[in-house]
Amino acid sequence: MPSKISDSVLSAVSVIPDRATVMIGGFGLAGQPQALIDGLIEHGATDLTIVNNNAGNGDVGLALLIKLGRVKKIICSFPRQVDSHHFDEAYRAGKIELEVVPQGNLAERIRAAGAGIGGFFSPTGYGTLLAEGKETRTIEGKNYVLESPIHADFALIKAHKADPLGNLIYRKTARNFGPVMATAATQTIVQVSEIVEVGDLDPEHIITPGIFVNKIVQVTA
Amino acid sequence: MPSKISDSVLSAVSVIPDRATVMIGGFGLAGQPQALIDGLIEHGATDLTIVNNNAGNGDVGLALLIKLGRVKKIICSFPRQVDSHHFDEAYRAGKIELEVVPQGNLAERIRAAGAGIGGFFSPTGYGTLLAEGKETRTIEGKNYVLESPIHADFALIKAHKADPLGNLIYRKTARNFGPVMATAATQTIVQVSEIVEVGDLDPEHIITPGIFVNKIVQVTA
Amino acid sequence: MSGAPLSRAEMAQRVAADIPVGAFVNLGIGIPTSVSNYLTAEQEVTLHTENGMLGMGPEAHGDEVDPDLINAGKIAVTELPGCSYFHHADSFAMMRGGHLDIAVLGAFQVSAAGDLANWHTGAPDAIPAVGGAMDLAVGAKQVFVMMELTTKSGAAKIVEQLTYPATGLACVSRIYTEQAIFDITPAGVVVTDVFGEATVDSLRELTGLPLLDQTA
Amino acid sequence: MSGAPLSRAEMAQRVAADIPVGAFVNLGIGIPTSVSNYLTAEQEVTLHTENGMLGMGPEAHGDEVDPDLINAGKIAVTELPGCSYFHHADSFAMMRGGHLDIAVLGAFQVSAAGDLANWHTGAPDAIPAVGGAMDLAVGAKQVFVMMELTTKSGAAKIVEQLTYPATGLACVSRIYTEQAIFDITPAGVVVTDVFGEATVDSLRELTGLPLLDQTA
Repeated sequence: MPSKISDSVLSAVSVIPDRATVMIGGFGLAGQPQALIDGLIEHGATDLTIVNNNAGNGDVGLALLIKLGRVKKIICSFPRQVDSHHFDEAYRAGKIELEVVPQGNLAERIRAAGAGIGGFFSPTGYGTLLAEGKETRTIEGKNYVLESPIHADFALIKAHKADPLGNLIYRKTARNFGPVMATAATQTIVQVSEIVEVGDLDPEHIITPGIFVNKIVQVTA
Repeated sequence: MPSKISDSVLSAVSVIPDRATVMIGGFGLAGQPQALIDGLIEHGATDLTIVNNNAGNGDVGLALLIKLGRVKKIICSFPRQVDSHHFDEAYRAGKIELEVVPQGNLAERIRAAGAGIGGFFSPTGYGTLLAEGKETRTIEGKNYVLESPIHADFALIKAHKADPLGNLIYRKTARNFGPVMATAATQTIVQVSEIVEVGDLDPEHIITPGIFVNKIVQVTA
Repeated sequence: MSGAPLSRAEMAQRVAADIPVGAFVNLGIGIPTSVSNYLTAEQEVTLHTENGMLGMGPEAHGDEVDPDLINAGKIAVTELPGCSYFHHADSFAMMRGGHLDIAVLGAFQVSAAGDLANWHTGAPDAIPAVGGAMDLAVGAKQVFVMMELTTKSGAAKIVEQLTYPATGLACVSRIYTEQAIFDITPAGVVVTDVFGEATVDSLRELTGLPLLDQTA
Repeated sequence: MSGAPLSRAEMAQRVAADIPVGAFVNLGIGIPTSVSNYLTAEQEVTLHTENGMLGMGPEAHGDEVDPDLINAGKIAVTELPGCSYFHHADSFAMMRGGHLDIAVLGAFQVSAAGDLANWHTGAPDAIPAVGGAMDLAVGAKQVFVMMELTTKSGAAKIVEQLTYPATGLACVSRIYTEQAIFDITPAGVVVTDVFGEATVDSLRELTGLPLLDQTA
């Protein structure tokens, strides 16, 4: 079996073609795979659809990817931030398509993709602008909106430790979107702080089993 | 806050009224809350709807509950076993209602109840007897069956360790249905091998957060 | 009843005092966060943050700051004993499955039916951004709103019908403002407390709503 | 091509040999379980058991037996280094989300279109019991079936249309029997190997199907 361990960020992300759908983990800076995003920028893939909770901050990472015109569409819950000026500019200029998804629907739609669910009735967003045009249904007296899975070609996530099989553990609230994104992408590429031996991670503590992981790159802070 | 720790099995389960829907964890003997089932038998509640993977084995536990005529309906994936004679007899005599659910749909329907999902499209069972009368839909060329959440009044589960807040860890494949059942019941009662101090369980390793747990009983093997 | 309108701190104090012992609570970004300053140890309240934690402790300072441990407002926070971590889907499942007792949220408007508007000004050039607001609105057993009763131009923010885009329908149970506290009930909007110079009549005039009077 | 029909052990050996290096595999209860005896360390195959484990090791004996560590057949098993545990919903999500490469299952019948029947005899007095069969049928990227080619009364179990209740539709990719190996393809059922005295013609006669011949 070819090793899942990549020796460079660039070689790990260079498989990502133009027009790919790419999930990027993280909530704020916690769990954000900064090195993988930098690698994606260097690699140069364009016309990307990005799935992330936000739409970039400041002048680096996802914000830079947007500034460089590489992002065709973004699916996120909260694009507008004090320092999301690159997104704001691209959006106002009509250069980027935006799908705003309530954060819980975003997480659940990603999980649904990984779990083989064709769609689900969510209570979130019923009666709001974000449910316009979507199928709704009243079930046992409660109102729901039909939500569809979000699949991706690639997931770029950050974990704390990995073993060579791709088993992952996370750290504190940096766990956030990582475990569900890992299940929803055809290929999952993980930035980790430390690679340990097979057997070093307690089987009870593994959050993402290696079946969901394709490539691991160690990035020391 | 009243303590979640019960000093006896009987006092823990004595809140279960007749006609309650009760989920019982376990797959085979692993994760089966034997003491809580014995307590439920002693307590005497009847006309119960039971949700479990099976329909009892031998002459004890769930099988005895069925033999005693306390179970009105059972929702499970695999009732027929070499030693499910009490269920078989009750079923053939028309004394018990049976809803057979594919095991993955059973787990996902329980999760859906805990997660506030009104229903979901599952690929499992499409075109089979178990989907008869259910709504179906073709999504992106694949066929699905609409499945509904399974809620319960009580969940009786077994875990390895608990802290007084109800945080739980499990052991090996005894984890099985416990974590999802804990989320889907109005009250979750847990049989554990050991109760530890608050703070003794690593926050990264907790599988069921205490928010899902109402009562804990220590049962030493 | 008397005295001055409530300050923001006093509003937070009132909300904190109304949270039952042992409750699981999510405090929204902004003013609601300050409620945590007034929760007592005896209340044994467990705070949820939707980015994946139960048992969140106070804001982190100095050496306590860990970039991997933040709240939904992206502020560094701390752990309390007995806390736990989980991923985003599990965290929102916890919220939407009705397991949290109370969510405390800010608002632009609340309707007499308990409809909440707090995510979008409706301005034509505004970039929409919702975060977890819609999930919180429908998920918690009770939603408490904390807000000023009026806009800067003096219009009431408790209204017959929302004019801002909705976050969730019929989801708010109670509204804390500097002038009064309101319960949304099947019978209508009830005033339970008034502060400063506000009276139930002055509130009726301000809101144009047939408020019910249950001030003591 | 020649020699005797395959024994069960030989069938298991053939299946094992066809599993690609690094695959994630679920072996169904019964005969399919024996495939594990013929997987080599070099294949680096990871076994999934739907009751919540990846990286399952061989059957446990003596002191190794732990009642908390069993497989889907409720047999005590062992851990391999790098194994992991997860709950039932996560385990079936893994299966139904298409993450397993191969499921090996027993069958009563398989149709020419790859429909699988392995959960219910259809007998009017039979108590229905499905377990994880329907999830395995639709979840894995490929489903391999291992079965005797004929019933005790000599009827073919590869059929034009199922007469037993279906477990899943168009889900089987390959069928291993003692007489031959069959691939289910868009063009039809293909015979890739014959054993003992079987020929493609004798199999056509037995099954009544226009089998395609790709025996070497």
